[in-house]
Amino acid sequence: MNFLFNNIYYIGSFGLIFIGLFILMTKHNLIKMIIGLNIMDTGINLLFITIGYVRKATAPIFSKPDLNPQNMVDPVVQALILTAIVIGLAVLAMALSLSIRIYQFYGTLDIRKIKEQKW
Amino acid sequence: MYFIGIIITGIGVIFLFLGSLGIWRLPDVYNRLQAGTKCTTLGSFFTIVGVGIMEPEWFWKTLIISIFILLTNPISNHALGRASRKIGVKLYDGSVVDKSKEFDEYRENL
Amino acid sequence: MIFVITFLVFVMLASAIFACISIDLLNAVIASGLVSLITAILFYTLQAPDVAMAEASIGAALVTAIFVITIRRTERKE
Amino acid sequence: MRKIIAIILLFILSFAVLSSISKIPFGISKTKVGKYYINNGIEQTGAVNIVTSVVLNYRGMDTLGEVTVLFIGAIGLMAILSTITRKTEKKLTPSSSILSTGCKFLFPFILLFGSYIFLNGHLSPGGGFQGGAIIASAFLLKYLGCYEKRINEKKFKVAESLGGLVFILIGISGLIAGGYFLFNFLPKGTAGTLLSGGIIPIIYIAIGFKVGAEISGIIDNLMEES
Amino acid sequence: MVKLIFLTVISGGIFLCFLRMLKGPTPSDRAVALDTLSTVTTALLVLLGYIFGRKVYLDVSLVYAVLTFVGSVAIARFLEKGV
Repeated sequence: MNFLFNNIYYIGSFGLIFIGLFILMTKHNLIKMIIGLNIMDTGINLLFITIGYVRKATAPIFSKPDLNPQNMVDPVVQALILTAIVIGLAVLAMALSLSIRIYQFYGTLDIRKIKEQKW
Repeated sequence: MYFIGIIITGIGVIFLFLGSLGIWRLPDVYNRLQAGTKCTTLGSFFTIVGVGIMEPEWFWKTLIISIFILLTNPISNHALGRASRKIGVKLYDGSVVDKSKEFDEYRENL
Repeated sequence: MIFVITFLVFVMLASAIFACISIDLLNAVIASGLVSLITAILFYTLQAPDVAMAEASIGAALVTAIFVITIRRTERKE
Repeated sequence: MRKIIAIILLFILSFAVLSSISKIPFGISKTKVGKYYINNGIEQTGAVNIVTSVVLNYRGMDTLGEVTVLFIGAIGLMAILSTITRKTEKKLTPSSSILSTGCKFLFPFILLFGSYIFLNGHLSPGGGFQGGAIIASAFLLKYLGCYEKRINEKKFKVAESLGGLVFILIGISGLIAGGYFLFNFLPKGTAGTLLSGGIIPIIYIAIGFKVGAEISGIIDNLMEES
Repeated sequence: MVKLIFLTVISGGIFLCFLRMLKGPTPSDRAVALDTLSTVTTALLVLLGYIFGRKVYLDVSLVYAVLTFVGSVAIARFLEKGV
């Protein structure tokens, strides 16, 4: 029980990453695979923020005077993930537009039925 | 001031829980929409304003949040109800009145 | 506090699994919206309000809308 | 069969990853560079929000690259969708009057809220990326509610290019004034007020316009061309 | 102490909505559950901000209050074939 409470954020982020990988490995539908990619993206963001967390600390915003600078979480990780989320949206939109194009060309979204994909 | 805030927040939290209970217990989509709109709008209004009363410095910002909830929540629920009416989700068997169907018939006979 | 966080993590994982097993793609999109919603709460409890705001403003509206538009242009069943 | 192989692979992978990640402790401050930014951030940049000063000042080059990636993504989406031949016109259900009135009423408020978010980026959580996403959501709401209204694509492209141009021009003028790219050459002001932080608010306004215009362009392409 | 009781009750609400999201026979039920859940979440975020004691955190719940209905409207317009 104690182990569970200490590592609950790690369990959540790795659970999301592995569920996303499982969807990517076993499903045949393109949109389902992109949903898996989205879930995996969220899990990786959660993992990074978890690594930057400091216990009993607060956010690095000096909005009121009585804040202790020794007692703050890591700002570098948050800055990295902030940009990664927006990039994730652009990549997602581009992948979905590719799947629309594939559907219009082949008439299906099942990757087993697309002939040129077998190599 | 603190105790007034605690009481108002408690009322709001109870309303939120009752709304969620309605989502789980009621029989069809339209009944669930009743619980999901009215109960949770009132509940979140009380909860957020109660937090603002507990901490008087936050009051105006919490009031803005609750006003936005009052504006946006009915719109989305109306859109969901209309959409499920249009795609023909069935009513609960025990329901006694169907005003929307009556209105459609009235408009056809016009 | 820690009990609530544990509970939220398990709800998040369960909805991710539901997104994996559902046949109808619209259900999967709704479940992934729920995953994004709860992840924003977890970012908030990890003291990262900037990231929580980005996840809320992107995951709540834009990702759902983009998926829904794509499903309308293609087909809905898996 | 496929699922069994996938599950076995996942178990092997999870064992490897967990054995490597278990060395990382949870809840302890790990990096020295984060401490340095927290201790010296307000004096060196003038912004109260340290995340903002990391995004725009210490690591401003990364943000420029990130904005470029976003731009390339939008361009690629436009190129892919422009090759689609339009089929017969689909018949769309018009929205109800409650929805369209509500969207018309809420649209200016959401725009105002987005600009509040990216103007106050150096004082409170928020910034150009979040504000841009909120503005794009306002345009998405307009598309969902009142279908006949379209955005003016030419003006959006002008806004997007101006955003990128302002970013690079400020960086180059920092190069001229102080010796390196994105040097904070404007006066820093007193920390905690709106007019503080030197170049940070200006770049965040530029990024807000650029991200908002790009994501609106993505939604417009997805809605219209296919 | 009182705040922790409030958090627990709201978590119970989240759990009930989540069960409806898993069970709901039609997609409309799930969408209604998601919409209710986002409203409950906004209240939860305000309570958490009070527990952490920072005023600047309220901006996040403001984003939630303004933006989560856009996703619900998108799903509704998809269901009535309007997108």
